[in-house]
Amino acid sequence: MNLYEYEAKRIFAEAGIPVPPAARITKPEELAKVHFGYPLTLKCQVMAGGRGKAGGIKFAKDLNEGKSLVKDLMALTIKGSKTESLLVEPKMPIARELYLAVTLDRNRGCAIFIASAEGGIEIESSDNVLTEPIPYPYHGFAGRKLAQKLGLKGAVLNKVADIANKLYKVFENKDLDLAEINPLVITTGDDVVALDGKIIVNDDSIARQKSFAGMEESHLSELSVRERRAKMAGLNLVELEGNIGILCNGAGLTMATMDMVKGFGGDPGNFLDAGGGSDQKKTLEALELVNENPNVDVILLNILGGITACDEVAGALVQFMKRHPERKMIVRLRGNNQDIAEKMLSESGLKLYPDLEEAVKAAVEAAKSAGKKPVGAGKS
Amino acid sequence: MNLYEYEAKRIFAEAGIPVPPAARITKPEELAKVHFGYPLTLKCQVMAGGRGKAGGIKFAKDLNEGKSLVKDLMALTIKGSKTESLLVEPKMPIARELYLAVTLDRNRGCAIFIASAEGGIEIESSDNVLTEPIPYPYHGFAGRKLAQKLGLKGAVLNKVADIANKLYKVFENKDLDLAEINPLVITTGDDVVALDGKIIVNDDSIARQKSFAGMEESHLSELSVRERRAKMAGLNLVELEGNIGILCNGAGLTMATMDMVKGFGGDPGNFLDAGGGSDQKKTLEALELVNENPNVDVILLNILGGITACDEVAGALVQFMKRHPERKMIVRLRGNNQDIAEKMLSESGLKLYPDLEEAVKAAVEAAKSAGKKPVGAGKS
Amino acid sequence: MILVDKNTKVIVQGATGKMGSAHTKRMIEYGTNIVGGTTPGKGGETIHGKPVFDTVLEAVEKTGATCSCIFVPPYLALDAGMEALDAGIKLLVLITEGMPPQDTAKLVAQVKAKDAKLIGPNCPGIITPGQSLIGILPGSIFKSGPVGMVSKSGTLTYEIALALTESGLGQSTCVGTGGDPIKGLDYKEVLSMFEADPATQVIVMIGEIGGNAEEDAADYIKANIKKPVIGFIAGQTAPPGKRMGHAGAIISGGKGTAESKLESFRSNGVLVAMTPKEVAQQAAEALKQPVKAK
Amino acid sequence: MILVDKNTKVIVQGATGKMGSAHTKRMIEYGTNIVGGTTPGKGGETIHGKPVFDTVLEAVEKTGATCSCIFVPPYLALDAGMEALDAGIKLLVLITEGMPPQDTAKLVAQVKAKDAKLIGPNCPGIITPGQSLIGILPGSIFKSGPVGMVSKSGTLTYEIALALTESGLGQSTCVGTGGDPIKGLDYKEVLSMFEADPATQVIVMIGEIGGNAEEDAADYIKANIKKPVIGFIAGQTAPPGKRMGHAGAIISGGKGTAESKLESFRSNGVLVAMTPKEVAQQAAEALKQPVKAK
Repeated sequence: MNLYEYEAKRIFAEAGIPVPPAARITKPEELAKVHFGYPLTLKCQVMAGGRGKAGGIKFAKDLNEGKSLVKDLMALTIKGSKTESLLVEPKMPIARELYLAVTLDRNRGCAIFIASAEGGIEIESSDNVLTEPIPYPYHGFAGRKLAQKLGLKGAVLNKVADIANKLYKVFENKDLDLAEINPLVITTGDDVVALDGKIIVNDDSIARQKSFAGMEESHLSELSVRERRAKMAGLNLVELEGNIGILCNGAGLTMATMDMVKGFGGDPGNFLDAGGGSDQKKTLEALELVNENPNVDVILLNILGGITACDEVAGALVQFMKRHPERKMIVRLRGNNQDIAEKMLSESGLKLYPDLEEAVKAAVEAAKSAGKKPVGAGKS
Repeated sequence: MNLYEYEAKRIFAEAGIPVPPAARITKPEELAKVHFGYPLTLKCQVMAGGRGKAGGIKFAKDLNEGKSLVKDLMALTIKGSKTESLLVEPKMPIARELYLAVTLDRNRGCAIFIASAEGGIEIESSDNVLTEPIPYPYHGFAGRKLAQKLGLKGAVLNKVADIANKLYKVFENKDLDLAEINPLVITTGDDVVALDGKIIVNDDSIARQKSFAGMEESHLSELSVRERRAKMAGLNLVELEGNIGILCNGAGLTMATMDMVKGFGGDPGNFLDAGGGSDQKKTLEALELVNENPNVDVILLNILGGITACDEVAGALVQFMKRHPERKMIVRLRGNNQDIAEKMLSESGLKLYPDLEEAVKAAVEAAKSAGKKPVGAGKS
Repeated sequence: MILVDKNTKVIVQGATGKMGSAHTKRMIEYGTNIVGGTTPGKGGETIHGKPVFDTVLEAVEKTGATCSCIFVPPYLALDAGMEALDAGIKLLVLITEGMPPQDTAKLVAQVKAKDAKLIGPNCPGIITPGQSLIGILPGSIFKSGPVGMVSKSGTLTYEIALALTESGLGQSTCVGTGGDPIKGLDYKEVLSMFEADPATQVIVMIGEIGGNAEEDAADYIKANIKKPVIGFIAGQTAPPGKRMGHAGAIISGGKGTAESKLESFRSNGVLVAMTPKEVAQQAAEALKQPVKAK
Repeated sequence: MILVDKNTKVIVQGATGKMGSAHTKRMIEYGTNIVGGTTPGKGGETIHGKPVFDTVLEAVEKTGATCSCIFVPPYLALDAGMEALDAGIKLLVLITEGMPPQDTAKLVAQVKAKDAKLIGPNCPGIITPGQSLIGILPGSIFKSGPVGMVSKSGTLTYEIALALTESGLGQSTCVGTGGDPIKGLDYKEVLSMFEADPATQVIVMIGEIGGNAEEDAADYIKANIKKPVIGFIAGQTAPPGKRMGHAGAIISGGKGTAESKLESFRSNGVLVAMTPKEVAQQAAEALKQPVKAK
């Protein structure tokens, strides 16, 4: 779960990390109540990255200019993400910018600091990046060590060390995937302030983080309506542009099935991994989600039952086909309780493909003959 | 710092450890407001141990008996420790008692569980005691392992494991020397409840434990007035029965000086370790504290200056002797800045003993000739 | 075979839960040497004829188990893993999906400190066909033979094992290392075990988008593995920035793409297959060749 | 000598604080090979002519220090110790008094994990007379010679060293292990080092009431130490239940009494002295005897 900048900075402030004074507004008239003195910074609160380049950050020299900017910025949509509100802050007297983040490192299998003596950068494309494994249990020397490796000195070294330590504590205590300050600003007065903040909460940990309770639904704004519904139902749905709806159990098999569809000349309309052990109800919901995508002409169901019982899937199929007898279905169903499933489906007239490649080829064929609708058209 | 039972149990309850419902009262008439139903348990809140044997725990079958017991118990002094209040609890239907504590183990250098399948015991003198080193960082399996080793089963095993885990967390989070539940009671309904609780807060950690702020002064009740004053001044004073007041720097040297006094036929009136690096002011306060003990006839000052500067001590001595010219002083002063100190004291007529044994012998002689006051008389 | 055989004594942590119980039954039916289970508070009971203990320590002391298959809820997985390590378990097979990755990182650190091995979390487990199945894999798909498999995925592993089995190629051992970004055993460790295993003649490595473990493994293969390796990557059609089911399966910042992994396979001498059937064909082909000299 | 000599490169953590600075100066004057100090934020400055670094890692990298003398406030001591260990320091001399014992326990565990050594906390430090003084001991009292000393106490150690020196007996090394209940090096470890040290001919062990480390050490001496050991115990007149200055110096539950320790000395062949002068007399006596055969 991605948080908005203002939410991330609120969490930073609670942890003792200095952030600029700020007000969150949505209407031009609210600007009159902001008493930081001009010039002010106005920042769109959007989930999407690259906000600055997209014109989502503006400076106002007085109230009049500010009001007009508020109106413009609130109307802005960045990479499909609507502006939720504006964060208003005094413009900082910046002497220097740093980058500081904590995340988990896949290769080392532990938390790391990512830091750079250059701030405000795209960290992925920077050469000047320091990565430091973080010891567990954590001790405050880790922050000092990092600050020293960044080449800092004196009071600034101690302030950055302290912020690094607090950032790690936020990362650990809140179960984050990422806690990022970019830029971390050193002011002309040697204050150190988190000018922008990004937090990604680990999705698997939200349920034990009481402070994020109830926030999840309002923070899925980059997802389509159906992707959001899938997430709430415990299904993994990613919608694509093609016309072959794909439903499998297991992420790897779903991706491999998509790849094969593409490989045999078809176009996947979605990724839908129903997960392991899905029952009839969940499978039916998954079928409906794939079916509702207006791009989809054919549904390819590929189940290799390990935990998933084929008879549960068959039950869902029977119900689904009653509801949607016109929907073209290609079904491959193998594994656990396959025999029962085959018996359940024998009266439906549905052809079962034991072989995955045959099923994929059939789906591609069926999709090609299905109305020749151009790819990408009619997407809701 | 020792806490009263009611304070310990409040901390346990905050940590989720089940404790009986309870009311704290000091007057018979308050008992009418207690609505647990009779019989009730009335327990003296005193710092001293052995409360049960000393008659500090009584059961009341009705309000009348209860009121009379409140009056009696509030008047009780156990091992010199006055009853501060009474804790009133319903009498528990006890099926079984256990002992459970967390403390630091000197030999292993780590925290340990001390547990016994027998509760309500003097743990030092029991043979049936389990000690289990506690892993750091802590994980909940430690509690289960302990509960299983205690021979518990079923729901009770899980409840005791949970309590052990919470007790450790209290121990760690609150910087305790001891967190003890004795007895931990299994009721006839298989509930597990902390019937008595003892907490010793680590003295060196109180300053970082905000929840104990300001409690220290009211919890030194076993100390004499002067011992308490010494503690507040950062001095270590333990008063004894003899008539030779002893003031040294360093705990080991102070003890060794006491031992030598005894060995040469004298009687130490106190242990006063002024610590390392004490300045003139602190040394003067230490001298005054020793001087005020009415048992003391002679003061033996033994300073071997490592961190402590002899000239600071000499400064205190000069002031002290001006205030109390009649006080018999035996002074041995060596080490850091000894020459300056000797110069400062040269006009006072005070004989300085370079040799510790000579000084001790002189103090013992002086004490013998000083009025032959019987040992132990006149102690305030 | 590697890691497990018919003598491996296995306990199941969380054996009396719904999933734990169902798979304990299956494992016993497969022939796995299940010696007991644990569920705190249920010590003294039995599950599918095997004793249940309150703690792993007790289970280890009474059964001599060296391996634990863990089915516990995600937020209890760290504690369960730590308990197993504390009790002396040397191979942890952690099936649980949805374990917080910071918990996994803590467990992984302790696994290293204790010189133990962790498979998972969020994994299907491990099978040495005909001898021992530890986890949730469907045993009937696998048969004994010369192909060693290592994979991040569950059902995709089954799909490829099925293709191998149907084309007459059995497996020495199949290890599902799991779909999480932070995990125990990785490709390189498993590859080195297969290299040393006389029963393994060809290796199938199944990867997917996200991270750079496949690229790392390809470098490792070039330097250290003489047996033929066939690589398969899922997610060639996955869009960037989207988590594809597995917590670890995401292309971010242009990194972790299928192209990068396939390119790395090709340039390091890993044979590339594009469908499960092709994996089987390539494996059959490779078995006919003499072993590379390096 | 043991643990430190004139070549031991020492940094001082907290070198610019009041106490750190004063004792850094003294140590340098004594001849200790102080190579620098650390104070976060003061890197680049100098203290008594030695460079100050921001971190221990930087100090170690630039000076090759292997030993750190730590003067930091009690609640920062754990972090300082952990930093030293992380930077590769192998001998920590932790002077700080009032360190929370649970912090010490955490530090001690990491010291063991890193195969390092910790003297203290709440200790006077260590001196190899004429070569290296690390800590707060008054150097002028000590002189080089055949007596190895190990003690829980500070000033009492000085008193006994003074008695030795005045009677013409110098010391090989004196180690003040500290007055806290939880600490680093204990008697046994130091005794075994003295046993192996050719410069040490007789050992003085100074104990006090509280705990059972002296009893433990006496058992150890009987089994392992051939050199004569003279034992001294402070606190024979201490009342039970009272903390006598040192956090660890308390008789509780009838345990940790001076009688128990003295009895254990006597029954394990440790020579017992009752005053500092007697220690010196016994040491002189022991030096005349041939080494025990065990």
